[in-house]
Amino acid sequence: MRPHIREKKSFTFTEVPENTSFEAGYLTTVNSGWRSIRPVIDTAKCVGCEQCYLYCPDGVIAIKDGKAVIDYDFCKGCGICAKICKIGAIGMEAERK
Amino acid sequence: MRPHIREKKSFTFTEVPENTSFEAGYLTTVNSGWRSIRPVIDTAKCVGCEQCYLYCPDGVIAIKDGKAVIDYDFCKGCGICAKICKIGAIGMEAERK
Amino acid sequence: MIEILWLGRGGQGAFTAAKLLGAAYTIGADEKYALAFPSFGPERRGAPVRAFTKLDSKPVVDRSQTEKADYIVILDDTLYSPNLRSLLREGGRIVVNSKSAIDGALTFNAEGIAAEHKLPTVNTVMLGLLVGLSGAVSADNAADAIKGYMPTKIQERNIAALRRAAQEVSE
Amino acid sequence: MIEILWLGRGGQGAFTAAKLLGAAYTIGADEKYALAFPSFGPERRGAPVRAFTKLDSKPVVDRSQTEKADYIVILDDTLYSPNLRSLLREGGRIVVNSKSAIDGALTFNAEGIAAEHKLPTVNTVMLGLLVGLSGAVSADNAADAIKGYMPTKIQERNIAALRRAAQEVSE
Amino acid sequence: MSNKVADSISREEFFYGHKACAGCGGSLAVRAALKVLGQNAVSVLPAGCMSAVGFNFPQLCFSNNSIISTFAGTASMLTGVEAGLRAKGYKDFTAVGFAGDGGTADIGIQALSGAIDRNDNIIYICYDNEAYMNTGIQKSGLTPFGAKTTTTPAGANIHGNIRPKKNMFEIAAAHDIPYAATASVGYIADFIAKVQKASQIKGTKYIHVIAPCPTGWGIAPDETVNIAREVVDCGLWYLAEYENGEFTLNHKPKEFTDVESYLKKQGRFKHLSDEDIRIINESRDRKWEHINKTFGYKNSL
Amino acid sequence: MSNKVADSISREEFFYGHKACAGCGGSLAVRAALKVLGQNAVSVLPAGCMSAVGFNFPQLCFSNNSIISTFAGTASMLTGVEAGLRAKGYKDFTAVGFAGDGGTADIGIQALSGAIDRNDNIIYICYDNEAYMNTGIQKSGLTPFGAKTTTTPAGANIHGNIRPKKNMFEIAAAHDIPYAATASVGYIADFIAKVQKASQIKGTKYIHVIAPCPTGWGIAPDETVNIAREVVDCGLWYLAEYENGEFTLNHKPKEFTDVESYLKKQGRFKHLSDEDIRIINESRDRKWEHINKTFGYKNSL
Amino acid sequence: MKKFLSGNEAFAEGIRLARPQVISAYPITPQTIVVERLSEMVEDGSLTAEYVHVESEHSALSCAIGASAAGARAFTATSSQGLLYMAECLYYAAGGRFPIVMMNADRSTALPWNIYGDQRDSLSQLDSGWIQAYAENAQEALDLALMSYRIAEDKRVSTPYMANLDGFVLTHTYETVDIPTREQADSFLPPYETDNRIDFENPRNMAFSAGPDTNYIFKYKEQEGVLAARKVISETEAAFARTFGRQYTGLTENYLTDDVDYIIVTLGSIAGLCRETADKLRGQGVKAGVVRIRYMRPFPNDEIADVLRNAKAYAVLEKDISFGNEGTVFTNVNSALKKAGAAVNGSNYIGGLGGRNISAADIENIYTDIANGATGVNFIGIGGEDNV
Amino acid sequence: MKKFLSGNEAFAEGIRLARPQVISAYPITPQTIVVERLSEMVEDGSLTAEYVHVESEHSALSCAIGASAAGARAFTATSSQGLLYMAECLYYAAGGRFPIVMMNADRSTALPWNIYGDQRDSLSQLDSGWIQAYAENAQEALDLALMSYRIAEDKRVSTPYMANLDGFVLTHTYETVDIPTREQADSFLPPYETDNRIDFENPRNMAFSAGPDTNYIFKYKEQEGVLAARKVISETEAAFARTFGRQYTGLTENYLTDDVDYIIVTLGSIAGLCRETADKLRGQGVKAGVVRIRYMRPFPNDEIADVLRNAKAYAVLEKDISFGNEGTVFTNVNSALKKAGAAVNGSNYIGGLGGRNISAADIENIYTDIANGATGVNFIGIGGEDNV
Ligand SMILES: Cc1ncc(C[n+]2csc(CCOP(=O)(O)OP(=O)(O)O)c2C)c(N)n1
Ligand SMILES: Cc1ncc(C[n+]2csc(CCOP(=O)(O)OP(=O)(O)O)c2C)c(N)n1
Ligand code: SF4
Ligand code: SF4
Ligand code: SF4
Ligand code: SF4
Ligand code: SF4
Ligand code: SF4
Ligand SMILES: [Mg+2]
Ligand SMILES: [Mg+2]
Repeated sequence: MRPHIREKKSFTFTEVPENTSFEAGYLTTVNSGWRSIRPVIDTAKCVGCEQCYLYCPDGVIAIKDGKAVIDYDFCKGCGICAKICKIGAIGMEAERK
Repeated sequence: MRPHIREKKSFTFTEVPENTSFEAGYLTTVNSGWRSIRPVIDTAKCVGCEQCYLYCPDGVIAIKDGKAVIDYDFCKGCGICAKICKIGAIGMEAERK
Repeated sequence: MIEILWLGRGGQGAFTAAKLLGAAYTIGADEKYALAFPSFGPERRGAPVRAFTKLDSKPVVDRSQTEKADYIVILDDTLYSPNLRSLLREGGRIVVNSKSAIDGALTFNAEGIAAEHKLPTVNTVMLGLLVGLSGAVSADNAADAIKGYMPTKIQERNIAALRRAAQEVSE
Repeated sequence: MIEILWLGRGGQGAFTAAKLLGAAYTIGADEKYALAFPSFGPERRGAPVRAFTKLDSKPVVDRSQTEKADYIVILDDTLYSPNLRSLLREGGRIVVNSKSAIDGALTFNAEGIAAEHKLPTVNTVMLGLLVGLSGAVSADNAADAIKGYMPTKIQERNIAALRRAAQEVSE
Repeated sequence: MSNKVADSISREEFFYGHKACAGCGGSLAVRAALKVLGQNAVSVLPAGCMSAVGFNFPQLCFSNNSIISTFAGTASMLTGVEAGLRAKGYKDFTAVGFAGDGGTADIGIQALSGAIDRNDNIIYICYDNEAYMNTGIQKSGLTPFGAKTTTTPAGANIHGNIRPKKNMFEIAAAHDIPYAATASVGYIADFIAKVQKASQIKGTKYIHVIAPCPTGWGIAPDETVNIAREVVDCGLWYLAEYENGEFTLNHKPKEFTDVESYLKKQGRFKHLSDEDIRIINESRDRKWEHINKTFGYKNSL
Repeated sequence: MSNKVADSISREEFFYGHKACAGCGGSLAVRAALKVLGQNAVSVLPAGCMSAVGFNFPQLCFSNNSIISTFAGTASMLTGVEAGLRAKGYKDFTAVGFAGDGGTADIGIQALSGAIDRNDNIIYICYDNEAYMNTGIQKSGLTPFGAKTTTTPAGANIHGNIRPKKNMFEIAAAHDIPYAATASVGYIADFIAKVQKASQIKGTKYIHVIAPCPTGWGIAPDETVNIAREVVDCGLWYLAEYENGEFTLNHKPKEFTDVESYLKKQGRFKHLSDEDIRIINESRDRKWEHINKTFGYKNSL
Repeated sequence: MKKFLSGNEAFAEGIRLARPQVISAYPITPQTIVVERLSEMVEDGSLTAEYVHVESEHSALSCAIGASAAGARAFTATSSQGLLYMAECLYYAAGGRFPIVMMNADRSTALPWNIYGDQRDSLSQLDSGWIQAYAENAQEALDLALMSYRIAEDKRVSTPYMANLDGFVLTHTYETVDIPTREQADSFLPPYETDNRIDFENPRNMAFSAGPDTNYIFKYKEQEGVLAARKVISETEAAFARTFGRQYTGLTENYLTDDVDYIIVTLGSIAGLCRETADKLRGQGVKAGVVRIRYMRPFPNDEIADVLRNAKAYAVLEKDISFGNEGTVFTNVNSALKKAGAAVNGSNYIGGLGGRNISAADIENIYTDIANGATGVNFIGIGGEDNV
Repeated sequence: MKKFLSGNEAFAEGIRLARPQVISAYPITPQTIVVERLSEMVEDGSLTAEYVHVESEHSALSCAIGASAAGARAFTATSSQGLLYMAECLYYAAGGRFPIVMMNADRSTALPWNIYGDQRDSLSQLDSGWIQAYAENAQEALDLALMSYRIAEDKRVSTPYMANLDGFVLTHTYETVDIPTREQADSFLPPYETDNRIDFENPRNMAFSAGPDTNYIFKYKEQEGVLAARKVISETEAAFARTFGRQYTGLTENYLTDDVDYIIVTLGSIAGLCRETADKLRGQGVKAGVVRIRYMRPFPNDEIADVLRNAKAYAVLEKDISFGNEGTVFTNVNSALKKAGAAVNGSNYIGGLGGRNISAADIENIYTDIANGATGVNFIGIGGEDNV
């Protein structure tokens, strides 16, 4: 299973670990707030070549049913995928304003 | 001048330096007590080739008037000079007993 | 004491604005004291960051992050959230760079002004707005601060933008 | 308390002798305590070194170097000096490995005994002499100490040399 | 459409939700390597961007067992982890380190050199972003000649860093390490293949991967991969391996792209004079002369 | 009868009255090097035999300016001394370090690597006695395969040290240092010539000199020079230089003397089995294959 | 000239004016800005110095020691992990009596990792033989930079000097700072002259060994050197006041302690808020006061005892804990009082660990607590979870 | 089985019995014998462990931390410069709560260089979060080696443990030592179990960062762990007595303190001579006593105050000085008394620096001195040269 955002985000005195060891891959904050632009997949164009998946530094692209899909919780909008996709199936759009 | 043994060997409270810096090459103890055998130069044989001078780890051999001479204060009697001297001008003799 | 909370993204110059305000406030004045500091932490480029300016007539000794601000200045409207109101002192105001109106906040098209002056960031524009709105420092002192703390070749454009923004709100 | 000061050169095994004596003294005995230690320092092979053994019927708590010894045992006569007498307790004795007599010291040709037993060093011979002279430990216990603390293949020769030396002085 | 490279590595993500800058090349390197090594990888990361962005309790971004080491201690902690797990009876795991250029070539080189000397069974990956980035872009031993950093400012008197880049790959090779390789995140398949190969060799493995840092290099976040390719294409970096005492070049650009164009794309090189660029070109040519003379060749791209 | 080598160096003694063991090879190396560099040499020595035997207040055995550094800090202190003297306006001096194998290849490699990387104007001489001698003969990164030390005991289960010797010379060369060389106190003229050469080159110089330790190697004190020759003659060590990016061999024994005979003279190798010796022979041959392939040749003996 | 500067920048300005000849630089948050600014000054020529990019903090200080042994004025800066990584060299520099100046940005130490300001780093190195000063604000930081060399290099002292700035809240916080002129600075601080150096006329052997017969004498003289700083600091501050018009107050700074019941003893940048709180409480009729420790070494035993002995209670507020005991400042203060035979009640407040904020309310609580007879070791923010 | 062993050898025997799984070894006088003996045990098969020849002490402890993080029992040993060189890792291990055991051979620290025994090395690292024990003789050294893991690994404690042996006078001095059997040892010390480790079923992220919001909680828990050792040490000593028949006395060991006027507080191997001197003085009608501190961390505040409060005077005799103040043990003891409101007169004797001998006469002088009302900091062997 892909890492995901957890419900429990804050830790009381007793919940803070006794040592510096804790569950691997425990996520409490998303990165979506980092984006000012977002990648959008044109599923019509996407051929599922997985180049974007391989090069995304954040690992937020997966291929589902032969098409790239993005986990917008953690995509930072860097735009690498859009440049990597040779056939232009990814466009960068303004986040919101 | 070759380093030599000094008269002043012990240091009072005020003479101990304020920092860890002191006159270079200041010698207060000799090494002659280390020897159980001593190198003796056969000046008749010695041709002053300086090989023993070059290889003595303690630097206690000098060439004076074309012949090797040894500073017995600091010679440790290792015997390297005797082995180096190809013409056998150095013999090792028991120190005293 | 007047406290200003600045919100921006790493690289947008929110902290520069915070610093310029502090410098402007204390220029040539003896009984004026200021602190300015960024939010400290391992934030990276792209992450939202905060900065703080505190202005007072006596030395500012509380070096902790502002908990109740007189002004919250937001350099990027994606960072606006209604929760921010809890950080506002009574009578305090939120100023946002935005093309559209936001309920409970003053919005300005700072990007527009910045673009007019060929500036890649809106920080001095937002500073100008704050100067105009708060009157905490004069536009002249703010311009002097820019002269003292920004690279020479971009001073003029920033000063112009700042004055333009300050005027915008005094009008 | 009996205190023994050992003098030798690095490599001659003075400290081993000091240790063997301590071990021998405490073997199987409940109310016997010993300390043994070398002189500490950056001495190199060839340099004169010292070692110490302290024997007592109660725990030995003074870990400092012996200032007044009951016996000074010298493994190499080039290390003998009359000044050593100042380190001797009243009635104390100096024992030297030497072919020639030395005023104020007991000399023995330990090298001879060592050679008889094909030993490269005289340390166990000197230990044997001390054992015989002092009676502080029995030759049997000293032999046991050698068994406990020396490599198997040299035990026999060392024990024989030790017994021979001990006998030499009891004769 | 199936992608052989993608199929050769895990579909799981092991470095996720981290706070690296958008477009960070280092995070791409770490992500890709862990997808090769899988869930039995135990990662050791010293102080540096990757640990700083990945381990802020309670936001913990590694899905595999991972631990931060002291800045100097990547390799020595790897040694301990590997020895400890072995002592506990584990066999099926890979101890892998991810250290930055500063953590590798400067403060960490003692421990790295020691681990190679012992031939500890570990993989050490240096993600090279050519400066101390986590502390705000200071010169490291791997900062290239001419680069402006916050401790090698470029002004009228000094044009940025005056020293060339230390050659960690050849230094590792001079230790007669079982396996060493260079890579670039711009050629991810090559990097992935090298991590794969390393995971199958016993003893110490060293992989040096160029991982551009948009923040420190002064490029747009979406330029990371392109610039990581260009540094190889213009010949300022090269893809190679060292194995069984032999060097092998893995990619011989038919013709180098323009060095100046590579440099001038980046904020850190903007100030370079023609003379500076001539020096850089010359040193590239000298390097390639050496490579052509002493390296074998086997294309891997 | 005049001796050209003796005439080429100072008649003064700069390392005198020290407490090194009789026949110590390290002290011979230090003595000879200082007679080349003369009274304006500033020596930096880390913890190790040479500082331990030379600096016991009030017995101070260096006649030139000399200072002990921390064990890890030879090169970094050299850097500071050189920079400080330069800042004070001095021009005519040589900052020279004398560090043991442990102080060089293990704990000191970070600072050494850093100094080479900066190309600081210093000479770094590693006197290699192949173990931590000052603390009583423990294995270092430069202890050769098979050697018995107090931390690599030779018994029924393990035959002494199981790892080969780190190649510091090639590691220094991989830094693209202006000058690096290997030497042996057995061939003192060659060593002296190399120190002389180093003193005339600007930038960082590294000289690695084999300096047998009778105490640690288990040989008679008068065998130091002979064994230091034999290690070269039997091919387990070699005399070479690295300069302008090129390796040069300085001495090609016509025929190697017997490795076993070299080994069996020494207490530390007494226990070696035929198989162990076969491994050593093989690795020597492999090394020489590499040397013959990649080194130039210029006889210096 | 007045400028709006951060603590780090102010310190760098002070160092520029002090003309160090060798600077060894290694980055670590929150110190890095200092060496960045210095690199710019060297580039633009406003400072003439050898700027060495070292490969670690151990090398940073080792290089500075080498430079000082060459007779040059040396500077370096660090923080936290870096301070610990160079620990061996701290003792080395002090034992060799090399008057190096180092800025330390006070920061928490791992584990857990944390880049924020507490004082466990420098306080853990109290025994190293360095003079330790703690600045309260950017102006004092700059002034300490200037005074540091004069104090450290004084022949009676010859001791390295560590100037501590609270991480972020001081190092990264901008305030107005008065920068002296080059002329003023040069008139205040003469060039470094020493015989503890390499000398081609009179060659030296340095940093040697000393056996049991003399070692303790070296150590005694080292102790004397640090203690002599007590006098030299006050002389230097007097000269500083003459030149620059700002008067400092020696090893401690007292506030409202003439007629006082409750005193907070603290150090660093939190002192201002303590004083403000004391003001507030005075307004409410509570006789509150503050002692700010400016120097932890030499330790102001008498200064502290003299003030605290007449109070009803004191609290030591510190960003530090010596695990298995209490805050180190508390231990030192208690010893001072014990020796002075002062029986006044004291307690310890551990705050600000890992950068946790200490608020005005926290400080007010401390005063209330000690007025109510509190004792023992208290972690601000933790209550009742367990016995400490 | 009784054997005539040095302190180092005895400690190595204890470690063999404790079955460490990873040993990282680096030489330094006077510790080296320990790792030499362990290498022989690994070679001859009497100990099964990964023996790692590390390249420095920083790596030694870093490696041990890695091994502990893997869930293995880890051991290393060092001294002096080595302890300082690994300082960063000391804090790291403690903050991560890794129950590593390390032997430290107490030795002087440079400059000047000196290989002899004083306690400035370990005492300078009191704040590091490690439990610190000081052995008096070889038997206690061996016994501490065995007890150390049981204390450190106790879930309530989870704290690294430093066992200190005085350099040379203990490490290199031979005495009779009783070596327990393998069976006894195994019954006393269970294997190490922890969840503070790499776990392939339940992957962990370890040694992470914690910001201002939680960092102080980690630090508080770290403090709790060290303090919990107080109880666990006494439980462990009780169990040790049951298995091996030797009873230890917790954080301190008192001698003739029931009806006492003059007390020397000290630590390490000099305590025996202090007791012998106390005996002698008792014979002369002087009510002399000795408190030996066995653990500096956790610090025995109550134990010390309880005994000293009824005396007429005490002296703290220590091989340590915190430059610019006084001996660190003195500071700690004074704080304990201050907190307990004990007004008894105390003074500080700094002895044994750089291996200088402390003689029976020196100790007798201390008793005489304090009976005469001595105060302040006194360097044994130095008198009247200057004020300290
Ligand atoms: C001993 C020590 N010194 C300094 C630091 C501060 N520090 C943390 S990360 C870092 C920079 C790391 O640079 P690099 O290794 O290149 O990794 P990057 O940040 O570029 O990924 C520094 C200097 C530290 N944590 N420990
Ligand atoms: C940090 C530190 N660790 C350990 C030591 C102890 N030590 C001093 S000299 C030495 C051995 C030196 O070995 P090497 O460098 O080979 O020189 P040699 O003694 O063989 O001449 C050691 C381990 C030290 N002084 N400092
Ligand atoms: S690179 Fe383009 S075509 Fe390929 S999977 Fe991604 S979006 Fe689809
Ligand atoms: S924009 Fe960047 S983070 Fe987002 S999916 Fe594309 S490559 Fe990944
Ligand atoms: S080697 Fe022989 S011949 Fe030559 S100088 Fe020496 S003694 Fe004379
Ligand atoms: S015996 Fe050794 S020390 Fe003496 S002169 Fe000959 S070589 Fe030199
Ligand atoms: S600063 Fe550079 S290396 Fe660090 S996280 Fe950002 S992009 Fe990556
Ligand atoms: S032990 Fe070896 S290296 Fe050290 S002084 Fe003796 S002979 Fe020289
Ligand atoms: Mg980097
Ligand atoms: Mg060596």
